[in-house]
This record gives sequence, C-alpha cells and structure tokens, in this order.
Amino acid sequence: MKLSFKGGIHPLKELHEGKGKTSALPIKDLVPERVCIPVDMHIGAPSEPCVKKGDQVKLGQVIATPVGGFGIPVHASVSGEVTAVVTRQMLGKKPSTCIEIASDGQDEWVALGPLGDVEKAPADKIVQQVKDAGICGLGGACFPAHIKLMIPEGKSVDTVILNGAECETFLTADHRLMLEEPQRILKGLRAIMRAMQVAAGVVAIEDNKPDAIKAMKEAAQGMEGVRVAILKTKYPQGGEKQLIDAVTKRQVPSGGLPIDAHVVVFNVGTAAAIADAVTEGKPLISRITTVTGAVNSPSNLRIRVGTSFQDAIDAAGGFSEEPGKIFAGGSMTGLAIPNTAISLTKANNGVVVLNQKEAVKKEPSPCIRCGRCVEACPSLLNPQYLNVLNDRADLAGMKKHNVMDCTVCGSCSYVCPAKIELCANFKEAKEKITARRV
Amino acid sequence: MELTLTNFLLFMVNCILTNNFIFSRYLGCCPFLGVSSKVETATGMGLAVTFVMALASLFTYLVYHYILVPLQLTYLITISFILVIASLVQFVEMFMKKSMPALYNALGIYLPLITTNCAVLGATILNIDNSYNLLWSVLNGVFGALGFLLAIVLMAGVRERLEASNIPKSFKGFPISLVVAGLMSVAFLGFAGLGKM
Amino acid sequence: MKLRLSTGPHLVNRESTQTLMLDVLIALVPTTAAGIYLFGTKAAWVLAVAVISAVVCEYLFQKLARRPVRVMDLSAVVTGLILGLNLPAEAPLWLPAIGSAIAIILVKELFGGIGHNFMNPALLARGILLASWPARMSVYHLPARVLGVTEVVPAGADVISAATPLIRPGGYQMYDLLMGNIPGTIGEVCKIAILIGFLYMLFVGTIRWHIPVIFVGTVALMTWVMGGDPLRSVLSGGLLFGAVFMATDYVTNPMLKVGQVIFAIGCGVLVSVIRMTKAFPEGVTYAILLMNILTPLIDRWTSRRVYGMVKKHA
Amino acid sequence: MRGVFVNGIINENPIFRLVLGVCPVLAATTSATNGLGMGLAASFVLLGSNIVISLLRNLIPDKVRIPAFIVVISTFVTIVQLLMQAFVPALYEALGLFIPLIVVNCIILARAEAFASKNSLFLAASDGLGMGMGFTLGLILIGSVRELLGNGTIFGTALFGASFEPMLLAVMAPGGFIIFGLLLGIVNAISNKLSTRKGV
Repeated sequence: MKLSFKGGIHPLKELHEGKGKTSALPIKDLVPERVCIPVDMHIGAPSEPCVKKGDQVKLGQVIATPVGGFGIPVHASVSGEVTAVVTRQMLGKKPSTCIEIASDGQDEWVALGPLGDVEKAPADKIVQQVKDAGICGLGGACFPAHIKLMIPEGKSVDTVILNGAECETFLTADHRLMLEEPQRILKGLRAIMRAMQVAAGVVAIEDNKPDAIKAMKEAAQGMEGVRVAILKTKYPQGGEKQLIDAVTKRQVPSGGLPIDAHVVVFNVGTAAAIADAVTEGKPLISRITTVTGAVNSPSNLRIRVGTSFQDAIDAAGGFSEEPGKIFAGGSMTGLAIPNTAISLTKANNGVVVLNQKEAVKKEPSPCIRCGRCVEACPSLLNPQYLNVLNDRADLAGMKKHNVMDCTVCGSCSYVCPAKIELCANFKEAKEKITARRV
Repeated sequence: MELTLTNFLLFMVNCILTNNFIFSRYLGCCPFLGVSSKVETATGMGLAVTFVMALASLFTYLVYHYILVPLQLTYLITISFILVIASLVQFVEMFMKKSMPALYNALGIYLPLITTNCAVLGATILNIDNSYNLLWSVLNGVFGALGFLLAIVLMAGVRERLEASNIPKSFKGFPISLVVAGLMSVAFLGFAGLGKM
Repeated sequence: MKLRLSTGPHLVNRESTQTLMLDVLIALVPTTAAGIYLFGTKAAWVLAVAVISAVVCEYLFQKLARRPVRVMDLSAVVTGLILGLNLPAEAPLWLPAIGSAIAIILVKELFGGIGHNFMNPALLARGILLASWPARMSVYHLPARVLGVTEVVPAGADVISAATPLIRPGGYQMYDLLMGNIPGTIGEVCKIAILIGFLYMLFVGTIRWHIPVIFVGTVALMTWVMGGDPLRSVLSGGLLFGAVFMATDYVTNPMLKVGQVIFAIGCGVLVSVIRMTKAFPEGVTYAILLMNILTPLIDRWTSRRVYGMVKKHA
Repeated sequence: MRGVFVNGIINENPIFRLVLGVCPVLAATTSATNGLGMGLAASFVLLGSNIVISLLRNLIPDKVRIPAFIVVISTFVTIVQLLMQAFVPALYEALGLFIPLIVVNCIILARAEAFASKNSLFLAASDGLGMGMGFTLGLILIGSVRELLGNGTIFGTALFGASFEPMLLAVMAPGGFIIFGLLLGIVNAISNKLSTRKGV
C-alpha cells in the first residue's frame, strides 16, 4: 500500500515536464577552473579561514576551521593556489567571506584517514569523522550532520529515514544518485544506524522513480534492518514532517524536532557523503546538481562546492534563450539569484533557468474563498484566514493560528487561482515574528 | 390561549424567527447597530437584554394589572412602564455588582444602554396590547430578546468579516450595517410561513 | 540580463478566477440550453438581459468608485446568468435588469467586490424580486415545447399561481419532473441538464461533492421521515439547481470541509421546514440565504487539528 | 440663535449625522404622511421637554437628573398620544406602537441631557425646534422615497401611470433598512465631496 500524508498538491503535467528533461541523463562530472567557497554554507557560526592569498592547497585540504558546536570545517574542492580571501554577496542575506582557489588541474588528494568498512568501523568515531568531513544536509537545509547523529539526553530514536522522495519540481539529482550509486547510499545508511545504534533504516522513494526503487531494493537485499518504502507522488512529500507522517504515521509535535517523534531524517546525498567519509576518509567537496530549464543541454552535474552558477550553466550548454529568472533549487522553494557570478554551495540541489515569458509576474486578484489553499496545506493550517490576518498585519493573531508551523512549502501559493503570494507573506510574517519575539 | 406544547413551540418560533424584534418589528435597532461590531460584545448585550426583558415583562404586567387598571390610570401606561424599566435596570445593576461580580463585568457595561432600548419598552407595551396573561407576557419578553440575541450575534459575525473588505469610504460604519441588516431581513422573510398560530 | 527576484513558488497553477468562472459557465450551458429550448426565445431574452445588465452594472460601479475594473473575471456573467435562470420565462425584461443591478451593486460591489459579499448575489436578488414583485415572480407557465417523449400535455397555458408542481393536485409523473416538462423557472426545470452540469464541475474540480450531495440528501431524508416521497421532493422545485449552482458559491460558504457539511445539513433542514409550512412553494432560496448569514459564525467556530497538535510522543 | 436652529437641521441632523432614533425612523417612514406625522409628534415632545427642562434646569438635583427628564418627556409623549388618538386616529393607528416609544428615542433624551439642561429657555427652544425640524425633514425624505418606490405615490398623489408596478419591498421591513442605509451612504458621499471641495 503506497504511503502518503494529508494535504499537499498533486503534481500536474507541467510539474512532471520539469523532471522529464533530465531524469534519464547520467551524472556528468564538472571540474571548474576556479572556485569561490563561502565559509558560512552550513547552519551555525561561519568557519574561520586558515589559509591566505598565495597558499598552495590540495584537494580536500581544510581551508577554514569550525567555530562553535554547530561549526563544521570547509575543505578545498579543487587543488591549486588560493587567489583571494574576500567578502562577497552570495545567496544569503548578508555578504559572506569566501576563499577563491584557482585550480591547477591535478586534483591531487590530501592525505586521508579512512575508518574502514562501515560494518566494522568503531561507532563512536563515526560522528567525529562526519564532523571532520564537513558534512551537512544536502537536501537544501545544510544542517550539520554530526549534530543529528548525536542523540541528546532523554530523547530516543528508533528509525532513520533516508529522504529519496525528491518531490521538488525539475530536480533529478537524488534520482540519478539512487540509480547510479545505490551501494554508497546504503553504506551511508548502515554507518548512520551504527553510529546511533538504531535498528531500523528506511529509504523512502516516491513512486514516480520506479527504476530508482528497483535499484535501491536490489542493493538493499540482505542488508539487516534496511527496507525501501514506496510513497505516493505528491508535493511536499519530501518535507521532513510529511515524510515522518507518511513512513511512521507519527506527527512531529508543533514547535518540536523530528527527534521528538523518535525519527531522524537524512537526504540520500548526505548518506552517500557519510559513506565516503567513513570508508575513504573523503570530505564533502562535491555534490550532484541538476541544471535545467532554458539551457541548451539540461544535465545532472557532479559540481565541486564553490562552482559559479555561470560555469554550471555553461557546462549545461549555456542559455537557450534570454533568461527572465534563475533560481537555485526547485520551482516551489527555490531561491531566485540576482546574478550568475555567485557560487553553488553544498545546499544547492538544482539550477533552473526560466525564460522571459515564464518569469513574468502574475497580478494578484481578490481572494474568492475557494478553499483550494486550505485543501493544499500539508500542515493543515488555514492559509486564507492567515492571509486575512496578514493583510491586517496582525502578527499575534497569525502566531495564535499556528503560522509558525508553516513549512513554507509553497503549495498554497501554487494552487491559488487569485495568484495571491500566500507563501511569501507567511515567510515574511514568520521572520518578523521570530525577529520581534511577538 | 392555553399552554400546550404546540402553542409554546409556535409562539417561540413566531417570536424568534417570524416576527423577529429587529428584522420585522424594528424594535431595538439602536443597540443593534451600535454594539454589534464584535461577537463577544454582541452576545453580552443580547444576554443582558434577555435578563432585563424577562424581569421587565413580569413587573410591568403586575404594575399594569394591579395598579393602573384598578385605579383607571391606564393612560399613564407609558410613564409608569418607562419608570419601572429605568428603576429595574438601576436595581439590577446594583444587585449584579454586589452579588454576581463575574456576570457584572461581563454584562454590566451594557445595562445603562438598555434603558433607552426600544425593544424593552416595546415588548412590554405589546404584552398589554395583545392582552397576554402573565406567563405569555414573560415568554414574549424572553423569546423576543432571544430573537434580538440571534440577530445581533449574526450581525456581529458578518460585520467582523466585513472589517477585511474595502467598503466605499462613505458607506463604512452605519450605512453598510443598515444594508447588511436589510439583506438579512430579506432572508428572514423565509420564515413568514412558520409559527402561524 | 535583468533577473527577476521573488520568493517561491516561481511556477504556479494555470487555474485562475477567470478559468473557474468559465468552468461554471460551461456547466451552466446544458441548463441554459434546456431552458431556452423548453420556454422558447422569451427565456433567451430574459437570460441575455440579466447577463448584460450584470456586466454593465459592475463595469459602471467600478469605474464610478474608481476601482480596478474586474469585469474580465466573468463573475458578473455567472451571477447574471444564474439570476436569469432563477426567473420565470414570462418575466418582463425590466425584472432581470433590476435583479442583476441589485445583485451586482447592492449585494456584491457595495461590500468591496468579488470575495467580500456575504450572501449569494443572484440568490438574494431573487429573494428581493420575489418579495418586491411577488405576482411577476411566481407566474409559471407550462413549457411551450416538450423534452423527450411524454403523453399529450394539455395545450392550454397551464398557469400555476404558485411555482413548481409541489402544489398541483395529481402532480406530475417522475419522467416529466426529470426532463423538465413542468412549470417552473427557466433553469430549475430540466433536472438532467443540471446533473450534467454537476458532473462536469465535479470532473473538472470546480466544486466538491460535499455540499450538493449532503444538501439534497438531507432534504430527501427529512421528507422521507415526514412521510413524503423523497424522490419527488428532490426532483421538484429549485432544489437541484440551488444545491449545485448556488449553495456551492465559494464566497458565501464556509472554508473548511466540516463547516461545509454543517452548511449543507443546515440548508437541507431549512428547506424541509420552509416547504413544510407551505408559505412559500420554494424553500431553497431562503434556506441558502439564511445559511449564508450563518457562514461567518460557522467559520469562526469550526477549526481542524493543525499538524503536530499532539502531545510529545511517549 | 439662528446658528443653533440651522445646526439642528444640517450639520447635526439627528437622522443623517448623529444617526439617533433609528427605530422610529425605520418604522414611521413607510409613507411620507407617516413620516410627517411621527416627525411632528417627536418635534412637539422635543420642543416641550426642552422648554420645561431648561426652565427647571436649576431646580432638578443632579443626582436624580435622568429620571426627572424621563418623567417630563413621558408626560409630553402621553399628551401627544392622547391628542393623536383624538384627532388623527388613522395616523395613530398607522404609527401604532412607535408613538409611546418616542420616550426612549435617543434624540430627545440626548438633547435634553446635552443641551436643554445647560442653556437658557430661548436657546433650548430653538434647538428643540431645529432638531425637530431636522428629524421631520429626514423622515419625510426617507418616507417619500419609500412611498415612491413602494406604491408610486408621494403624500398619496400618484406620480407614475397605471403601468408602474410598485416595489413592495420598499414598504416592508427589509426595504426600510436598505433604503435608509443607501440614503445615509449617499448623504455621506455628498457631504464628503462638499467638504473636500470647500477644503473644510
């Protein structure tokens, strides 16, 4: 029986169209001439650069040391010479310090310290190895993985879920990864289960990727405690709360974390990175990103962290027509970028280019109370009433009506026939509420 | 009109729905327009009016039949009734302030408004015009007030929702409330057939 | 290269207010066609005047009040057409004209335009017309032509002083009720056409089944409980047309499904009660209007459990 | 003095500006004649009570102010009630319950409280007249609009031909609310336009 959750939107033809362009294309490697790696890619204090202009660095060498409990080190994603340590405006709100490295084309690895086979690696060392490899969630949040591996006092975890849903539009990175390297992912899952002493591991995949489901099932044969769960294709199935609801039928308590529902969720890409760190001691220096939309040859690229958007787009054959808007990620939760000079980070799972026609702004018209947004909201909120409160700038009222439980998934804005930007309003309101402690 | 279940139900439906104090008899429109911006305040006002109407019907009936009629002073009906109601409200306010503080601060603020409420005096005079006996007078008062409560709560519900819509500037406030009341009373015409005694 | 910066989602559904209203119009085509076929060109004129008057009134009001003109979202056309279908074919042409003016200006635009009216414009206009010109509104002639096969209907104009066959002694066979060979307003007679429209709207997703099915079901149940013939009660009067096209008007019914169920049951009960009193042959108009008034309170008092409203798992 | 009189009619018109005494306004405007009748009755009571109250304003102790006003007003109402029953029974029948209800009409109590008890006899009288006139004019305006729509006549004289079909709703309860609401809105709109043009 296919698992699913309440609410959400059923993808229409044009949503699927987005994935069709790249779901059959194998992953191509891209080694750029130049990278510009920001030091604040992860959630937590930005790391402190420990190299200066002119230093020679090898592939995987630590170029910024972690700061604070959440901090993780930043590694060089190409071997070559550090050309500059400068502050530049990236995707974040404030400019961030970045380390530019010009590649020497050798791709020569620095000395690595693997822990060996995942089944025999010492459990307590895995967490430190993951931290030293600078691994953070590749699903889009980039939350430091080693923090999730450590179970805080008084909490318990009985299931680890690998998020292979990839419910976002246009993106096929996880899909190709599951198809081409299932063993790496499952090794990573075993490593996580070993580190957290958890017996059950579930890889959750949407039923619009049958080939990936088959590949993962074959790879998981005989693996103890590992199973593949098939989910109905519906957006936002990949959201942590919706995934936990679908797989374990438990709900993350409002204001709580997945661990309050005894579950931890990792992206399949993160698991693969953990496998590399444990078995080969390799830090996280590359990730798979789908470059698609108005580009001549849409493709799935294994980009190095710090590659500029322009290099990624050129590798995908450059613009096929005058771009109107480019966003990092899928069309539902992607962040629009101001220019193509900024660089891709560990969190960017996609680059989508829209032409002028698709990018035009749709004029909102008055709400006709049609109730489609209420049906679509996966957090079971009432977006229509929240928007009425938002028009009155009644932040306290919105908080009382659980706007903080909104996961900003965009389903309500997607279905609204009056084209009201509900999701944008709620995102802004949430930021104001946290900022002003309403 | 003897007290049977059908008569009781018909009378209730008649007072609350068919001949609603506000929508078909125009009694009590001032507080109806004034106090119906919030559902909480509207319910408070409605309950206060019900409370006072029950007592008013009782006392005015007694005053009329045991003072005015024997002394052939029935032409003093208006003066005596309004004085009875005014003093009643004063007394109820003092009584509630002392012994039911919770109820007082919920309904207290509306009590002075009730003296100038046409519904109270109107109902008591109707009791006499229709020559109801004591029981039917009190029932008429209570059901009439419940009709008032229903109308004012419905109105408050609608007006709360209208806060979010951009009504033309010159229609904001009283004009739009009157139009809303008018449109509601068109719907209440549907009850014309009900409660035919 | 000028890149537009905005927050997600960047690609949205193609459905817009205009397409929704267009779907409602398409769903109304069978009913309109049946009405015009049954009642002849008189009916066509009534419908045309109703629609044109609605659109013109909306355009003028929005221009006068210096508001963005939204006539293109077809909501005025829908209101006009539904009002027209609510009128008898014999109605003099000034009736739909005034009716549409009331529906658009008094009930919708005065409250701030689409989305802000608290009662269904077409239905309230019918209520006002019924109260203002009762004679004109309740003169129903037997349709001029006949749909499908039926025994010979007396040729004479079978004028009924009150609407629909509820009153007529001897009543009509079920077949006539279904096909619309009965006196009534233009839109409510031919039940088959209404059902086609209903199925289309369900298929396209404009409306959900909850309100029409529960509304009609409640009326059938209450009629059965009170000893009447449920099927006949469902097929007579304006019940089907009201339940499918007017009770499902988004703006005036509750937002949450549980609220809509309460709304539908309320409508059903009120229709049965009003019909029982025989004051008005037609309870549907007033029942839906009364429930429209209750909708803000239903919305206020219904809520659903938000995701995560659970105590921390043991 | 003239200012006070005009003020009662225009700037502080009891119906369109202060929106007081809504019940009688709706109930008595089913026809222009009813409106006139109610207007005159209310004006008589208002005038009488203003005069008496301003005469006695120093004698009435402040504590017992409201009940005293009510006694004065209700005596005048009873007088009007008896006079109308005697001389214009048809009009009395038409207005019915709403004649005694003049006692609780907010305008009279408000004027007594706010104006008559604080000013000299002459001013109080002119204010009473002004307010009364304003009230009556308002009632006549609404009454004639409703009568025109309701049965095509004003003060009983038919204006349109026989073919005119009156809008019965206008003389029914809902019509009262709607027409009064619309007129109120239109008056607001006109006065807003006037004040903006004069830059007031």
